Amino acid sequence: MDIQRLSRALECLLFVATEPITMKTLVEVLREEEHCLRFALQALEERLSASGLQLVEVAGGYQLCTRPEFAEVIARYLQPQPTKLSRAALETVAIIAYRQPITLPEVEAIRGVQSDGVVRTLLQRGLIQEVGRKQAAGRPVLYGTTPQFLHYFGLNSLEELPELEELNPAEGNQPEKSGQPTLQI
Amino acid sequence: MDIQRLSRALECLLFVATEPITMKTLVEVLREEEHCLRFALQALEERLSASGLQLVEVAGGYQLCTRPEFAEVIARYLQPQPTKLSRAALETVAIIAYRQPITLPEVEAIRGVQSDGVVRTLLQRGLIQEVGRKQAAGRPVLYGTTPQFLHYFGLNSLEELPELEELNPAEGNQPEKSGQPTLQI
Amino acid sequence: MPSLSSLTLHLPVFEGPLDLLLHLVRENKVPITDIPIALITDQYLEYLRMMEELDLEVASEFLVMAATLLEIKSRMLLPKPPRLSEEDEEEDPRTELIARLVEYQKYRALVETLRTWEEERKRWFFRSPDAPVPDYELPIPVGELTPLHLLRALERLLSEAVETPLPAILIPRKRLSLRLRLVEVWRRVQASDGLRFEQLLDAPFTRWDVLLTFLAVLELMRQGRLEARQAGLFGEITLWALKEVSDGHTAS
Repeated sequence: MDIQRLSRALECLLFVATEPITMKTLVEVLREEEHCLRFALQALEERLSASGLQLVEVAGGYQLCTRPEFAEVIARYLQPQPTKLSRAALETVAIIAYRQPITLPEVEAIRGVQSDGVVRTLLQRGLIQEVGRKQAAGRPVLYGTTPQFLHYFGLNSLEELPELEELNPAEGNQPEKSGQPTLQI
Repeated sequence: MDIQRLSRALECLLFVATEPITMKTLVEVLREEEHCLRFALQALEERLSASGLQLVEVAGGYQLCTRPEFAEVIARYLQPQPTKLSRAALETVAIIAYRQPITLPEVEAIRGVQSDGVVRTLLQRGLIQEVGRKQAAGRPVLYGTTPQFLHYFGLNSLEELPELEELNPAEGNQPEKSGQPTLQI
Repeated sequence: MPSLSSLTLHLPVFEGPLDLLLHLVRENKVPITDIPIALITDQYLEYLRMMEELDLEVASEFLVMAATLLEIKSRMLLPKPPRLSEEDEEEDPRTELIARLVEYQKYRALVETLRTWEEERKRWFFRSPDAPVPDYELPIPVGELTPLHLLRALERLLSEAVETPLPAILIPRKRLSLRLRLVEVWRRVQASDGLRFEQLLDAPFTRWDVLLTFLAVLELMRQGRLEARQAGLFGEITLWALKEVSDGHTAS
């Protein structure tokens, strides 16, 4: 398949998919070499630059989504209920993201407050999951983040989280996420 | 909004929509005159001509869908490894294949158990379909197999099903499929 | 007089004692690694007192921390015992608390980052999982269409064909020859832009007509004059005349 046609086939797959598609799946389904697919993804991205859609790498795969500039129009159509995470939830999920696998008592030791409620909320929203049991007294549950966590924050992998040491503790400054939806092909 | 930008906004709406969007809704959401929207739809259609997607007017509204030429690739993605059929499903679909067209009560008479659940599953998986109504009291639905059924079992046609007489009912042995679809003209 | 609820609004809400302590450190612009424990303890207790005044429930963690702060404060007021040796560095009673604060602060700082990402990400809209997935009838891969499919379609047609009933007066019906049928099929297909197999048959047709037409099509395909396509199993067969016929002559 030539690159242009391949980019159209890719577009179709990304259109019908409701979750990120990994490179591995693309190779299997399209039966093309990975380097060809990377060219086709690039061609697709270029073609999409004139459109309302964009190609993003998120939660370890590729996905199509709308460009942020049209968020208001779409919100008017979909009328979604924006349910933001509480500060407690953000704090807790940050600790779990960096220290996973981690138990509830360990989370509570860092936060200095009881955290079972907020952990339950995070479980319900699918941002964290049980990943095992600690080999310790009472065999407490270990928690880790889910692909949904990456998706929720628009991250492609946990490596995109800033190094904890990089943070300036005095300022609490904001690290830049490595990528705005730019593609690194 | 200029026509190009409007066409991108339209594209976003059609992308996130789960059903056809009517012109009335487009006018309300985009807050533009209908004639502008028609221009924008035209612009979108032109832009999409280079893509894997197409704009269709369906059920009184507009919708995006993939171009038919990519159907095969998409099917490969959407149905990569169909989960295996349960024994009950296999049994039921066998009865329907050999006795079609057949009604649910008739299937149940052969199996000796209630079979509405398993018939629903087979319908959902596209292995059987309604093929008519029996000229009998209550006009019960008649079921038959689909082309998807043939595809699923690697058959070219129903004639490739092994002859029922070949089966030794005492042993319940499994008949060999005729193998490669050989040509018999 | 301000209402209770408006007062409540002015009292910052803290996630826990560490959150409150970090806030006080920042407010006083003091280094986190050298907290003036007396000052911070007083302010901390003041905050708890305000919470109680507003009848807000003070979580037990806040009270435990208050006790810890008071303990550190008292230990720092005690006269230092004489050093026994150079190596015997006296432990700062604040050490453990400061370590906890530093650790907590790392994650606390991420809250704003995650909040920003959350907001950015909320502006991307993906296709919803309840977007309809089209019902696919798996198309037959190109090149897998064999004469077997044609035969199947033929069988279908044969089953539909009506046998012309014997007329009362027997008039010999002109039987078309294969040659004549072939010419007719070629003429019709050439004149069209894709013709369905059925369109080659004029109703009412007999089994003989179907067979003859089928043979004519097969022969024309063999000669490379016709191309047949089928939409799917049991689908319609469409015939095209191939534009470039190498020898150029028509089948006459």
